[in-house]
Amino acid sequence: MFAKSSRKPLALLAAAAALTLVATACAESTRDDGGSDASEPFVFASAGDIKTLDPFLTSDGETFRYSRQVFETLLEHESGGSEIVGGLAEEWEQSEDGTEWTFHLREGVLFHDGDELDAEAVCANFERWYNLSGGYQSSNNSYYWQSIFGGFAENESEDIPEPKFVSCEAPEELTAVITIDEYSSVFPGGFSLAAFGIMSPSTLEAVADAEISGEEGNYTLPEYTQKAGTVAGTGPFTVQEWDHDQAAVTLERFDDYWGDPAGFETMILRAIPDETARRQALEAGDIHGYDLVAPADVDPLTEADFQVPTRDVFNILYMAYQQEANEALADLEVRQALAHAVDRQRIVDTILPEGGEVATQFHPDTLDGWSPDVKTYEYDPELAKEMLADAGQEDLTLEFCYPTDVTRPYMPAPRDIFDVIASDLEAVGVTVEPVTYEWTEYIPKTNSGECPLYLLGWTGDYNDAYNFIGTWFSGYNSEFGFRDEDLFAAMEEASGNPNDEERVAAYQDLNEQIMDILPGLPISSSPPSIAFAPNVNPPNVSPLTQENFAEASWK
Amino acid sequence: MSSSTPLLAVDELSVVFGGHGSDEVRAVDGVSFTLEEGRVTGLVGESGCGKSVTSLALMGLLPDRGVRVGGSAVMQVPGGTADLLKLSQRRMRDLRGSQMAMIFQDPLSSLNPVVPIGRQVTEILRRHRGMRGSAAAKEAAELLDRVGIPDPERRLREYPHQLSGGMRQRALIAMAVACRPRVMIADEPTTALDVTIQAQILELLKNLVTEEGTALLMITHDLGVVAGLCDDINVLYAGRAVEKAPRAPLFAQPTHPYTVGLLGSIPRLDAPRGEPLTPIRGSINDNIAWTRGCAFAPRCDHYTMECLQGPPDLVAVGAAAGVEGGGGSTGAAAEHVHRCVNPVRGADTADRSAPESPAAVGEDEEAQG
Amino acid sequence: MPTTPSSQNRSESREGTKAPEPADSRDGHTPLLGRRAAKVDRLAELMGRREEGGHGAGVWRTAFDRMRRSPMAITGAVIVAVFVVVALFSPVIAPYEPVAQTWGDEVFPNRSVFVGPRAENWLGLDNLGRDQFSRMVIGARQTLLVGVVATLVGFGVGALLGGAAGAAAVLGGRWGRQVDNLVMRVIDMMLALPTLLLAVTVAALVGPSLTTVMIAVGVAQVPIFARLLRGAMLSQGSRDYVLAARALGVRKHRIALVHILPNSLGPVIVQSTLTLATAIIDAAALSYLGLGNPDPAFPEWGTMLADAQRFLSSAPQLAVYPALAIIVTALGFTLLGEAMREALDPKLRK
Amino acid sequence: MLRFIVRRLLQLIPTLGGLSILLFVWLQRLPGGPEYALLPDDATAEQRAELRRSLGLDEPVMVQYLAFLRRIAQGDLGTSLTTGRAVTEEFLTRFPATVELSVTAMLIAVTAGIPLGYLAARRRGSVLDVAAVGGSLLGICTPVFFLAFILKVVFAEKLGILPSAFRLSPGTNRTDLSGLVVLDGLRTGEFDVVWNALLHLALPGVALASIPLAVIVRMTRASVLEVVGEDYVRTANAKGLHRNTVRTRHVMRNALLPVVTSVGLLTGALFSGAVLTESVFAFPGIGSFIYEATQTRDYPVLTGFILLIATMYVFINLLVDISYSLLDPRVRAQ
Repeated sequence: MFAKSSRKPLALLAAAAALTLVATACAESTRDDGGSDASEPFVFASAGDIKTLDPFLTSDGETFRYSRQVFETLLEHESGGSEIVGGLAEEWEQSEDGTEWTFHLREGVLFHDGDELDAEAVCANFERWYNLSGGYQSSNNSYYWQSIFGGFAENESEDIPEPKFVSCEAPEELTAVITIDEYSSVFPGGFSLAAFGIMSPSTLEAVADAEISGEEGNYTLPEYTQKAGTVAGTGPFTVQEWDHDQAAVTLERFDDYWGDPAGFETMILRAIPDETARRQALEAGDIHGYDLVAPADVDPLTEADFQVPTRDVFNILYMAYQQEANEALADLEVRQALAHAVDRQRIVDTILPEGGEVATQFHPDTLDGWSPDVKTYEYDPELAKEMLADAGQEDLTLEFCYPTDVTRPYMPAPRDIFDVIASDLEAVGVTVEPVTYEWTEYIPKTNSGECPLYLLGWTGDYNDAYNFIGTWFSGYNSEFGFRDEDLFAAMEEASGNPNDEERVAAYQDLNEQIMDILPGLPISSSPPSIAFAPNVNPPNVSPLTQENFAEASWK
Repeated sequence: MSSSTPLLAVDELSVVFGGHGSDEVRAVDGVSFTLEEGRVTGLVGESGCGKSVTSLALMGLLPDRGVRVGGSAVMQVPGGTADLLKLSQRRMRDLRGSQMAMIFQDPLSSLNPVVPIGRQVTEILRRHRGMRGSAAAKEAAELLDRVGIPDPERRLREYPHQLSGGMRQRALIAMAVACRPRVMIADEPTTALDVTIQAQILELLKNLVTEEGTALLMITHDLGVVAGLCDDINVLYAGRAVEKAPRAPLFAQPTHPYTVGLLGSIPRLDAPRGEPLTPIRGSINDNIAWTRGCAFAPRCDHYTMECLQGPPDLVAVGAAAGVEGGGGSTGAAAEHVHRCVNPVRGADTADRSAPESPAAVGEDEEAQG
Repeated sequence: MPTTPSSQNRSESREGTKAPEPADSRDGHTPLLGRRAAKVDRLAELMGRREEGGHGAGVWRTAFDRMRRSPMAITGAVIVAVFVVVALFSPVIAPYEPVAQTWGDEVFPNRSVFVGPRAENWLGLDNLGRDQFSRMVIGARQTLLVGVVATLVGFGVGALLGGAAGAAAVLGGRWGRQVDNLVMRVIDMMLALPTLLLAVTVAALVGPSLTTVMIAVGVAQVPIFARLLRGAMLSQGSRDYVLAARALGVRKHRIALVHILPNSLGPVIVQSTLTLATAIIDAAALSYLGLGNPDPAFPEWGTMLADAQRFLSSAPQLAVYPALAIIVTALGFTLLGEAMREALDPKLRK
Repeated sequence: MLRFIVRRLLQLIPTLGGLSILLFVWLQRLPGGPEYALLPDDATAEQRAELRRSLGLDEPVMVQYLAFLRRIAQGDLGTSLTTGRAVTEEFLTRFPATVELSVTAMLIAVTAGIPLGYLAARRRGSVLDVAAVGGSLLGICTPVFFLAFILKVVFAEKLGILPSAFRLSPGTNRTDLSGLVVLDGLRTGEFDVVWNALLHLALPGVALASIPLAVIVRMTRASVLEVVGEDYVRTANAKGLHRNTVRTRHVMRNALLPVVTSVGLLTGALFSGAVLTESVFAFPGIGSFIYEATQTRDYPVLTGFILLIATMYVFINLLVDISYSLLDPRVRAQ
């Protein structure tokens, strides 16, 4: 009876189910296998969605990747290199004392909204930044301004540094003069930072009244930063749409661009947070390129005909010793012992991408100021044990922080690196207590000096030694927790010296000093990889991770 | 039993559960009886004796797997006769509801809780009589009216949980009689009902039998129901008929100790005050395989070693114990048969057995322990 | 007479009964008392085999008997037993230290060079040159710990809530019903939060650690246990024996503790077994979301799986071992739990 | 019927109220209080005090709670720490994607699960039954993210027949009406968009369906087995009804009742699963956003989304209850 019945209605149901499955699961026959159609959008996956359409408000690398295609800065880095070259300014000069910077602007540069670029427009941007108030003055919303130009016309909080920016004048139509209060080696590099992308006068007018509302830590950014249509720059691409829902930014070729037109009609930047998912999306043909390729994926991708150009090395990974967080670390012998304990060569050999090398100092060897004569610390566990015993720290216990679920250009697989170091330290008798934080929490925790040992690194913003060692050792820094007034003074002096040769020599000397006092252990410099589909002519890859996608095109 | 051919002749019906050797259970073991037009045949016994399985086997409602059905059940159907046990499923579906119908014990669980009563009545009309729409609805209302449900139109729209117990059983009966079946099986139709309702339902069944000439197989453990309704009675124990007879001789002269015991379990008004009931001890589970002897022996006060020598045969009452030959006879010759080597003898049945029991109990320590 | 099944049987058994016949015939000459005894013996002999089936045995006993025959239960029990034994004796079983990067110079994850199974490393090496087999074995212990503690948290808190609500509802009169109502609203609320989401939020806010995982997963199970125990107690509470106990004047809390509670624990115990499986899977999910145990010294299957997914194309075994271990273990607990449920369920017992 | 709905709605009030209290307490009990969660670690004591004042944390608890309720009622759940946009806005932009994914998963689970469970019950002990039961046990025991990962490796990475990420191929032009890509495409006649969206839904849909599918198969099977043994099915057979009538009207009609309830409860599992599935497939829904929020500890997003999801879950179950009562007259009568 029941068990032997015919199956008509059921068969129907089953058929419906099967149809649904087929409809959803069957192969896409029309799937593109190439991109020969020039109008096909080029899709690039980044690790996160952009934060704002106005790059001034952020310090986020993903946002800068977008903004470099849309906005241009006065100065730029050469394609594929780290030398500073003209951007919107064809030529530039500095005054003797280094406080007056004159920029001779390019002729015939148009903004996306039709405005023309002139010195007034440039100064309007600087004046706007200088005069910002309210929520804009939070370091969250003007990080780079504050680190390069100091504070604002009217600082609203004591925490904000004094302004270094004095004025911007336009003596001629295409000549802009920017005055700062004293020379610093952050210039001219600072003018190349993506945060200082020049927007059109019409844009500035439209956003003049836009305010950042909300409280510290809970800001609501104004609409122009969230919805395409208001902001206009001079770059090779215009921003067409920011689809929050899909975490995608659509860029269109700007046909009136002053330079060579972009190779793609449309370019889409899309967020895929997981590095494995990015690789799979590239392999599945959903995207045509992505950044931060895991070292382990480089070979398989290359074998499968994907292009994985390697960038030049311009970064440093280090293990910091926070001397206030653990007394033992204030003892130089302990710091040195730990340095001898870590097999950095193994990290370079097995975890970092090919082309990486052990770092001898807090400074990549590709940058002027690197010294061949710094004190080196060879891997020698026996020596490390002896030194620890000498220092009376045979039973040393150290908290060791590392970030989870993040890949940085200088640090692929933080956990693996941590594991190797931790096991090396354990081998010389140090007890390691692992502590993890999510990336966004890791930065404040390590910055405020809560971690005795931690992994961190730095990718250069521009070509000057100060951008590396000056970042850490120009004064007391809670990241390292030590005071060495001689070192700090020497650093300031070097940075303020407008003479290039003298300055480089001073930096070399500083690097040697730093490695003597050993505030941390430089681990490696390694080239971060970027991947592209076989049918793409990739752009020149930049050691500063500042690729100009206008150079890329379909094969 | 004068009529020529019976409407349904069941011969040596056996049902075995389990199949794969391990725990084979013989639920029904060689049961034979006949159903005739306008007569009520009773199957009596405790729960678990195989009554319900017999009815389900006849209806073809036993599960397919793990069940073996043997014997035959030849029924008069339009255009000849058919063995119900050998018909195809499809053919049985055609017969069920139209030629034979069944009424179940628990009217609440036997009605689909989420389908209105009306739908449950009209679906059978539609299936067997091809009636639809308003015609079916009208007929359904008439059926409900006929089984004594007031305000049938309203009831048709209601769900089973909105009806009282008696009403539900009436609705089930309405469904059973919807196509005027020739054979009707009622499986404990009154057990779940109040006493007053019981009587009404029995009355209703009785009327249907007399009016329609339906043959009714009444399955019950209630001897009161049997006495009031049945013409022929089969007493079943552990899957076999232990005694069968027309109503009068059975009640007057029960011979099998089990029948005697059943009768003795009923309180009687005419019994002397203070006299104890004489229940059968133990339960239906305390039995042995028929193949080893009389299954009732463990509970029987009269058993002897002879009872354990092997299966007793069904013999006519009065035949000497152990004499072969009466087995399986269903004809008119043996109106009163039993399956016992040590039958209870004598005329005044129930009263007689009474004094015997205490003695037996006294002797046998296990009886009440 | 046709050879129906019954007639066949009959002849068979006749032969079978021949053996004891001499005894019977000798009894024929013994006095009355002896004869009766013999009758009883014979009867007992005939009925003997059914006694083992045992009608007197308790629910648990019958359930156990049923489970002994269920292939589902046996498979589950074997898996669980192996898992527990491995977990308990893991330091003895593991041939190497799970954190020792002894073969660190043989594995190059940056060049997709991995080492598969070989004589000294049965399951090969992981991406840092550690013995994968040892890590799996030690991982069993961590996984068991997470499962058991999370289940205990869920069981403990849930049983307390549910038990209180159930006892109050059954015995507490109007006040009791109000207490019950209040507790049940709280439980409803917790039920409205999807379990993993609840766990994710707890873990995200408290920070990743093994304790976090155990608490988060456990908390997510609280409402399930609470509802279950309350339901069971309510159904027990309406049983006749409770009425009888009350009629006899047994104190209320005594009824709840001595009668209702023990009889209500069946489904809760079954649920604990099933929860162990859920806890292991949920813990793996939390690890995948980066909220798991950050300490590499204590390898845990979920963390291992989440961590190894990035090598899936070049070294799939690194992900497959922990994944299989999780699936098989969860399956073991689920099978055992389901078998227990079936064995204890009176509806399915027919 | 109306009274039933009203009564159920009234019953929601304490649940939702309690939920809001729970979240409120949560907010209060956060390690160090909300000012620590909302401020960077190096914030000064004055900044903290200022924030406490501006958040009204120096007011009595009841006042704070009422203010909290008022803000919720106005749809203000705070601002995301990472994107700077309102939490409700974030939720609404991502919600349609998750709806689409969940509905797909549920459709797969129901259309495949019910027939499978039914067939397994009908052929109890057969190869099909063993496979269905075993498969569903396996489905329950396989971590969703691992299954999703395997599906992606096989179908997207190795075979390359299905997309591995996103909701639509990048650069697909479509008319946006409601955010529901498939529905919009059907309404505007952009069938290529519909097809594209379906392809993108395939893998995450199947992965997300695994657990509901397994549960539905098992429930249907158990339920059918139970109902088949019910007296009213025997009655229906005794009436000589056609098999299909018995099967649909008498067996399935009753057997599906518990399955309907489970569908409501399973939406909870769907939301949990979405966090894992969406993050594996870079599917831009609320799940992947919650995942990112756990990474960035985006506290307002986490609490706000939890509140919204819980509310929705409560309402979905209300709908299920109502439909259940339509299907089962016994419930309606109570």
